[in-house]
Amino acid sequence: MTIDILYFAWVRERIGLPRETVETAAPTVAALVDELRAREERYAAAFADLSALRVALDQDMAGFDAPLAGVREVAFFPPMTGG
Amino acid sequence: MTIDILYFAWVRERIGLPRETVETAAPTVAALVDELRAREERYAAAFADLSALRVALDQDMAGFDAPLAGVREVAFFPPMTGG
Amino acid sequence: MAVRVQAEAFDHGAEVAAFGQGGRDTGAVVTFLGIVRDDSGRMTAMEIEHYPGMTERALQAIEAEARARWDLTDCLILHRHGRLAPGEPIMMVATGSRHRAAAFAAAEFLMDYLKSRAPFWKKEIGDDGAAWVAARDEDEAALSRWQPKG
Amino acid sequence: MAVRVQAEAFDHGAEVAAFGQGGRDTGAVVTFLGIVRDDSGRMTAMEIEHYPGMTERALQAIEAEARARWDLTDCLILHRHGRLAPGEPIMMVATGSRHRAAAFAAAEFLMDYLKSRAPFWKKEIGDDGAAWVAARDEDEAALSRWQPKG
Repeated sequence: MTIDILYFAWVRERIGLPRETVETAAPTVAALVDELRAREERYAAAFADLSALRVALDQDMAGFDAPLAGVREVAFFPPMTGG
Repeated sequence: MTIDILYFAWVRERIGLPRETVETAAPTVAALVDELRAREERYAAAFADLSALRVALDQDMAGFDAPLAGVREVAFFPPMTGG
Repeated sequence: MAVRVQAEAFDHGAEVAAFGQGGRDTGAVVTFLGIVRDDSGRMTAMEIEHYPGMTERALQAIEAEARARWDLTDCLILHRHGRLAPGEPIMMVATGSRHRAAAFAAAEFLMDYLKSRAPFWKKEIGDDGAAWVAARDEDEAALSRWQPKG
Repeated sequence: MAVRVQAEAFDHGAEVAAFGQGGRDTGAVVTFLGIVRDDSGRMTAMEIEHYPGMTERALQAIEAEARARWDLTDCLILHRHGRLAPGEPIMMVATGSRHRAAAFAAAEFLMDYLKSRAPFWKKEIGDDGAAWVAARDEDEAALSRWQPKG
């Protein structure tokens, strides 16, 4: 399936781009993260500590164990600091 | 001693004046209230239910058992409803 | 820091714009604005009586207590008296602090104490007569949360 | 009722003046104003990144939850993004209700959820470099008070 991946804040800076489109068969977010980590050092660095990351699926917060079936947009970012 | 007595809100309306000066030897607020009640029906009506009244001595909240020695200004009023 | 008691209308926006100026350490400003509400639909005015002298004293004491409890960068209490129309602002408080928790807590504290401890009395004037507003039990009860447990 | 996400500056006073108009049942308006604080004294700017689309969605969900929990006569959430200078307003919320308790509670709820659940990230730009603001444990902890006990 084709998925848009978005990166924000220091995740974006570490990976070096704000968004990309990937072809993947990963069944869960965690599986997608494993695929990304295997690509290049900058991905491995960005995803080194999942406890420092949050994920949204189609703009709703989700867990790393969430299934990717039917998802169009995945976003990775640090804990929010608005307000 | 000479004391200024101030009345506010419905206490003022019931007694019919905003302030008056009295000569009294009352040792406490409660004793002063007894003297006022004995004066006229409108005072008796205003002071009928002390639980519905509050008192301030020289502009600080006090109880009905507070002594009057040294006090210049006594105010009677219902519970506050500001804000 | 200011306590003001006045008959004149005030501009909430202008007060807030002037609030907490001059420092770079205010990160949070909380304001409360009280407005004359017309529950019955028949109110023509709200008359607010107060105790000149004691009012300022009570508000200053309440403000000093808030400043002792929380680290505030600025604080304002403004209350009107006299005759107001439905929809008119009655009063406001504003609190400034580095973080939101202190600003919120101090503003609620100021309101709770002001409601039950500052000498103001409201009278509703309507087509069909006038009535003093009764104190609400929950306003008195609200004070208990600021008292030491034990 | 409104949720706005914008790069442009806003006028807190004008927003409040326009707030809750049209009804005679708003007796209490609580506002929170967030301002860029310069703790170090060396900050030149605050850069606020957000997630367009999800931001509006998250704020609308937070607002809907507040309206379900409290009887509000009006509600506003406004948050800026982009580059701001120290002292500039970042965001505001406003809540209107008949009585103060609901207006205060709803404003605090909106702030607590917005802090930890709306996709904004702050970066401090200084003379000596830039750093992302870290999430504060107490912001996450603040959410627990709104969850059902049990």
